[in-house]
Amino acid sequence: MDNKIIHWFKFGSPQTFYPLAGKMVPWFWALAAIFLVVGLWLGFFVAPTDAVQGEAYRIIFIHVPASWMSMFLYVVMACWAGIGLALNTRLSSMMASAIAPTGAMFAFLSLWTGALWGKPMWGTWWVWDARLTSELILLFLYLGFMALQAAIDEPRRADKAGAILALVGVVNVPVIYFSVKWWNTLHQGASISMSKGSTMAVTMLWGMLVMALCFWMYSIAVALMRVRAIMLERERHTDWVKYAVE
Amino acid sequence: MQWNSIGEFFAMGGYALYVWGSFGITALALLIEPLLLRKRQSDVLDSLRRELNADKQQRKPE
Amino acid sequence: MFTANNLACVRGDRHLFAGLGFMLEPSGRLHVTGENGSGKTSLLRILCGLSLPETGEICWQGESIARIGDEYHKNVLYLGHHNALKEELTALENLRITAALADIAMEDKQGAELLGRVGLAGREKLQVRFLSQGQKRRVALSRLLWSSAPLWVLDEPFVALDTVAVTWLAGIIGKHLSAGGMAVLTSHQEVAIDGGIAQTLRIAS
Amino acid sequence: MFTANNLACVRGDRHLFAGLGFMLEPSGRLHVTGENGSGKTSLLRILCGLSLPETGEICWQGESIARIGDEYHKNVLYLGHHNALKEELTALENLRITAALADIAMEDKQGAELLGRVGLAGREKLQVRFLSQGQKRRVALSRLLWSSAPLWVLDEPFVALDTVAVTWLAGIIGKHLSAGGMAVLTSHQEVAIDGGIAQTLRIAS
Amino acid sequence: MNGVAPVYAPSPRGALGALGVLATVIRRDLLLALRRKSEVLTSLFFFVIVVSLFPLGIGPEMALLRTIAPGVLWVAALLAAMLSLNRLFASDYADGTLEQMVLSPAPLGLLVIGKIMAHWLVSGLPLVLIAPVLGLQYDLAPRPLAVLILSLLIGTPLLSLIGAIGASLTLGVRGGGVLLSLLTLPLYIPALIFGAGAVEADISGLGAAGHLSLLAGLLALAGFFAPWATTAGLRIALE
Amino acid sequence: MNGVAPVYAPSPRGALGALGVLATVIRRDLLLALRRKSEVLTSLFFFVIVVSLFPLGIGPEMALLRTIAPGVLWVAALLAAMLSLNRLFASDYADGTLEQMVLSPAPLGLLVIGKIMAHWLVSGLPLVLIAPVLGLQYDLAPRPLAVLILSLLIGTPLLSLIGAIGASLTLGVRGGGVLLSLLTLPLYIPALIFGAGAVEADISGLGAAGHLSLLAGLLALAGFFAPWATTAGLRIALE
Ligand code: HEM
Ligand SMILES: Nc1ncnc2c1ncn2[C@@H]1O[C@H](COP(=O)(O)OP(=O)(O)OP(=O)(O)O)[C@@H](O)[C@H]1O
Ligand SMILES: Nc1ncnc2c1ncn2[C@@H]1O[C@H](COP(=O)(O)OP(=O)(O)OP(=O)(O)O)[C@@H](O)[C@H]1O
Ligand SMILES: [Mg+2]
Ligand SMILES: [Mg+2]
Repeated sequence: MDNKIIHWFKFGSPQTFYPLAGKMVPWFWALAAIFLVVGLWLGFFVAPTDAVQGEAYRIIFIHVPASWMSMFLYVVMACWAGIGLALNTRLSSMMASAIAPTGAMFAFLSLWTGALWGKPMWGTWWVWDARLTSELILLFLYLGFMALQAAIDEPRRADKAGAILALVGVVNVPVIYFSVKWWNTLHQGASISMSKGSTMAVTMLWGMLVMALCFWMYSIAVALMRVRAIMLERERHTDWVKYAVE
Repeated sequence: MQWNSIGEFFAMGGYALYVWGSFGITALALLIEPLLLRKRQSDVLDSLRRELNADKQQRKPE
Repeated sequence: MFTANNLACVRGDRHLFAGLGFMLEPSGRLHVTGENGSGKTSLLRILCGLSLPETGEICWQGESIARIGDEYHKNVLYLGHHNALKEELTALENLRITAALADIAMEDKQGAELLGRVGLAGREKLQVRFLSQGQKRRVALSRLLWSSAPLWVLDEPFVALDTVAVTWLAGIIGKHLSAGGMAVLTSHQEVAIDGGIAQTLRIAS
Repeated sequence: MFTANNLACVRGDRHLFAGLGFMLEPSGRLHVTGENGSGKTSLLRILCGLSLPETGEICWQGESIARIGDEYHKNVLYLGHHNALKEELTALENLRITAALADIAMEDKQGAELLGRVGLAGREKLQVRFLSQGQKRRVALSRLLWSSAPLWVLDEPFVALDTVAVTWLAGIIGKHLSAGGMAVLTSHQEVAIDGGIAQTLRIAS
Repeated sequence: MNGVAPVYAPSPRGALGALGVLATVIRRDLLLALRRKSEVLTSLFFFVIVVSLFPLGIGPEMALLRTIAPGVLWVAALLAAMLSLNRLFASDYADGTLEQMVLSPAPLGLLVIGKIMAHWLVSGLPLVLIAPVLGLQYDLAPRPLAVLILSLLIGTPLLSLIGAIGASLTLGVRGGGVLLSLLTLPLYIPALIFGAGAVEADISGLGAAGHLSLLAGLLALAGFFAPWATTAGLRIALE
Repeated sequence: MNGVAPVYAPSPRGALGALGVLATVIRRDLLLALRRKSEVLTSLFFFVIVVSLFPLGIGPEMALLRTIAPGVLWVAALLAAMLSLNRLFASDYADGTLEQMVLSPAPLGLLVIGKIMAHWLVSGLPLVLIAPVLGLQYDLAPRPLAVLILSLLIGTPLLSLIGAIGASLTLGVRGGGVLLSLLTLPLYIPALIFGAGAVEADISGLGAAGHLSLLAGLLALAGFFAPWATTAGLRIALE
C-alpha cells in the first residue's frame, strides 16, 4: 500500500490524534481571541454609524458571521460524516458528531440576532421569508442529526445513521436556498451599500470578515475539544485511553 | 471614534436592548460552550481514572 | 466450502467472542453451543452477512462474502428466532410470498401440498395469528422443503415443536446433509441428527 | 384447591377438546401435554380466565372463577408464549413496571438484585431488544421470584433457556410447590421437577 | 457448488424476475393493508378532518378560504403522510421479515421500492382522489383545483420517498415517533413550498409550470436517491 | 389460601389510601410520560410543526397570517389533543392496569379524573405555554395574543375531558383510531368555534368576554359529566 496513505491513516487514528488535538486547541483559542479583539474594535470603534439604521446595524458583526458559520459547518459536518461512512474511519465520524452542536448554536444565534435586528428594522420579530425560514430549517436539520445520534445507543450505528441523514440534508440545503427566487423576500440579500465603495462599507466588510475568522477559530477549537471528549467516551476500554489517562 | 461618552456607547443610539441583547447572548453562548466542554472532559477523565484505580486494586491482592 | 477465520464480535462494551474460526465442507454440519447470551445468534447473523464482524473474514467457495454480497445470499437459508410470518395473512399466502421473494413461483396447489407435509393440512386458509406456536414454527420451517440453498443457518429450529415434529425436522436436515448440503445450527435441546459430519463449536462467555 | 370440570373448547370450526377435567390440591402440579395445535395454550388461557370455555366450569377454592372474577386473578400468575416485555425499555424498567402493576413498589437496587439472580447482572440498564432470546425469557421469568400468587400457569417456560437455566427454573418451580403452591405447565421438553405431586393431562387431537 | 436438490421442488428459480418480485412486494403490502383495514382509513380520514376543520376555526369567508386552500390541503397531506410513516417498516422489523428481505436474492433496493410504492398506494393516492371534493368545499375554481390535484399527484410519492428514509433511520430507536417527524419535517418543506406554490402561482397568473416541473425534478431526484438511502438505513438498523 | 410466600419479597403489597389516589394516579402518569419522553414531546412537537407549516404553504403575507392565526392555532391544538387521546387508556387497558383500577377501593371516577388531569398536564399545558412564541411568529398583537392564550387555557382541559369519553368508548375496539376521531370530532367543534371565535371577536372589537364565558361554561359542564361518562365507558369496555 502507498506509504502516504498509511501515514494519513496514522493521524486518522484516535490515539495519535488525541494528543495532537490537545496541542492544537490553545493555538486556536489564541487566534480566536486576537480576531475577536480586532473584530470588536473594528465593529464598535472604527465603523461609523449607519445613516438609515443608526447603531442597530452593528448587530451585523455577529449576525452575518454566525449565519455563515451555521451553513459552512453543516457542509463540513456532512463531509466528515460522508467520509466516515465511505471509509469507515472512526475519527471522521467523531468529528461530525463534534461539529453538530456548535453548528446548531450558530444557527440559533443567527435566528436570535436576526430577530433582535428585525424588531427595530422591520417592526416584527419574525417574518416567514425564505432566508429566515431556511435558517430555521437548518436548525431543525442540526437538531434532527443530534437527536438521531443521541437516540441510538451503539456508536457505530449512530455514526452511520447520522451520516445518511447529514448527506440527505445536504441535498436539501441548496434546494431550500434557491426557493428565495420564488418568494418575495423582506430580508436583504447582498444589499449592503458596499457596491458604492464608500469607506464605511469597507470597514464594515472588514469587521464582518474578521469576526467570521474569529468564529472559525472558535469553532475549530471547540470542535477539537469536543472530539477529544468523544474519543475518551467511546474508546474507554481501549489501551491507548488508559495510557492517555495516566 | 463616534462615541463621546461611555453612556452613549452603552445607549447605542437608543437600540441598546437590541444590540446588547444580540451581543450579550452571543457572548454568553460562546462562553458557556467551552466551559461545558471542559467540564465534560474532566468528568470523563475522572470516571476513567476511577475505573482504572478500581481495576488496579482488584488485581493487587491476587 | 464455507470457512470463517479469526472472527470477533463486540456488542456495546461487551466482547462476545474473538479469534473464532472453522471450516465446513459439503455434508458438514456445525453445532454452535453456549450459554444464553454467549453470542450464538450474533455469530449466526454474522455468518449470514446480516451484521459485520469486528475482525475476521468469512469465505464462501474461497471468496469473501463481504465482496460477493447478494450472490452469497442465494446460497444461504437463514431461520432466526423470529418466524418472519405476517400474522394477518394465511399460511398459504405467507408461503407464496416467501417463495416469490426467492424468485420462485408457487401455485396454490403446490403450497397446499407443502403445508400438508408440515402437518398443516386443512389449515392453509387460516390466518397465521390463529395458529398455535408450534404450527407457526412449522410454517416457517416449510421453507426448508423447497429451498435449494446449500447452506442452512438455523437458530434453534427445534423450539416449540412437538416430539414428532422434532424427529421429522432432524430427518429433513439429515437428508439435506446427505445430498451434499451444509448446516450451521444452535440448539439448547439434545437432538440426534443422522447423516453428515458433525463439528461442535462452543462459545464460552 | 383448583378444579376444572367438563371443559370444552372450540376454535373456529374445530373442536379442540371436550369433557376435560382435573383437580389440583396445594403442592400439586399438572403437566398438560399434546401435539402442536392440540389446544394446550387454549386450555391454559381458559384456566386463567383469559378466554371462556365452550362448556364447563373452573373453580378456585370451590367458587366458580367466572363469578369471583378479578378476585381470582390475584391468585394466578400466567406466563405465555410471549414474554410481555417492552423491547424499548430496559430490563429494569420492565421489571419495575410489572411489579408496579401488581401493586408492589420495587427499588432500583432490589430490581437489580432480582435481575442478578436470573443471571442478568450488569445488563440491567440494557434495552430489552439487545438481550438474547434466552435473556429475554429470563427477564420474563423473574416474575416468578417475587410473585406471591399460589397458582402458576406456565406455557412452555423452558423454551430458549440454556441447560443451567432449565435446571434453575425447575428448582424454582419445585420450591414453589413445596411451599404449597400449585402449577399448571406445558412443555415439549422432558424436564425433571423435584417436589409436588405430579399429574399429567394429555390432549389428544 | 450450485445448490442442493431441494426436498420438494415446486418450480425452478428465476420464474418471476425483477418485475415479478416488485409486484409481489406491492401486492403483499396492499393485502396486509386491506386485512388491517383501519390503517388504510386512518390517513384518508385524518386528511379529511384536518381540511374540514379549518373553515370552522377561521370563519366562513369564501375569499379567505380560497386563498388558503392550497396551503391547507398541502399541509394536511403532509401531516397525513408523516403520521403513516412509522408503520412503513416497523412490523416487518418486529417479526423478522426484514431480515429475510435483506437475505433474499432479490436486491434489497427493489424490495424497498416496492414497499414505498405500496405505501403511496395506501396512504397517498386516496388523498389525491378525495382532494377534488375537498377543494370544492373551499370554492376553488376548476383550473387551480386541477393544478392542486396535479401537484398532489406529483408530491405525495415524493413524501413517501423522503419519509421512507426517516422511517428506516429511526427503526427500533427509542422515542422513534417524534424523532421521525423531526427528521422528515425539514426534508418535506421543499415539497410543501413548491406544491402549494404551484397553485398560488396559477391563481396569480404566473403559471404553475415552473413549480410543477421543480416538484417533478425533486421527485426524480428522490426516486433515485431515496431508495438507496433507505436501503442503507435498513441495513444499518439490522446490524 | 392467602398466597404463597414468594421466593424473594421486595416489599409487601400496600393498599392505596383513597385520599392519596388522585395524586398517585397523576404522579404515576406523569412519571410514565417522562419515562417515555417521546410521548410528552409528541403533542408539543406536533403542535409546533402544524403551526409552523402553514405560513410555508400559504405564503408569508403578514396580514393574511394574522387573520388565520387563531384558527390555525386552535385547529393545531385540537389535532394534537386528538392524536394523544388513544394513549390515554390504551396501555393501561392492554397491560391489565385498568382492571386493577376498577378493583381498587377508591371510586373509579376519581381515578379517571386523575388520569384526565395528567393527560392535560402532559399534552395540553405545554401547548398553552408555547403558544405565545408561535403567536409572535404570526405577528399577533399583545391583546389578541392574550385572549388566544386564555381561550387555550380554558379550552385544552375541555378537549381532554371530551376526548376521554371517546377514548373510553373505543377501548379495545378494532380500528379504534379512526373511530375515536369520528366520535370526538363533532364534540370538539363547539370548543373550536368558541375558542377561535373569542380571538376574532376581540380583534373585531366585539369583546371576547362572551365567547370565553361560554367556553368556561362548557368546561364546567364537561368537568361535571365527562368523568361520569368516561367511567361508564370504561366499565363497558372491561365487561
Ligand atoms: C430571524 C431573522 C433572521 C435570520 C434567520 C437571518 C438569516 C440570515 C442568513 C442565513 C444570512 C446569510 C445569507 C448569506 O450570506 O447569503 C443573513 C445575512 C444577512 N442578514 Fe439576516 N437574518 C435575519 C434577520 C435579519 C435582519 C432583521 C436584517 C437587517 C435588517 C438582516 C440583515 C442581514 C444582512 C445585511 C446579511 C448579509 C447579506 C449578504 O451580505 O449576503 N438579517 N441573514
Ligand atoms: N448494546 C449492547 N451492550 C451490551 N451488551 C449487548 C449489547 N447488545 C447485545 N449485547 C449482549 O450480546 C449478547 C448477544 O447474544 P446473542 O443473542 O448472540 O446470544 P445467544 O447465544 O443467541 O443467546 P440465546 O441462547 O439466549 O439465544 C447478549 O449477551 C447481550 O446481552
Ligand atoms: N379460527 C380458527 N379456526 C380453526 N382453527 C383454529 C382457529 N383458531 C385456532 N384454531 C386452532 O386451534 C388450535 C389452537 O391451539 P393451541 O395454540 O391451543 O395449541 P397448543 O397445544 O398450545 O400448540 P403448541 O404446542 O404448538 O403451542 C390450533 O390447532 C389452531 O389451528
Ligand atoms: Mg440466540
Ligand atoms: Mg401453545
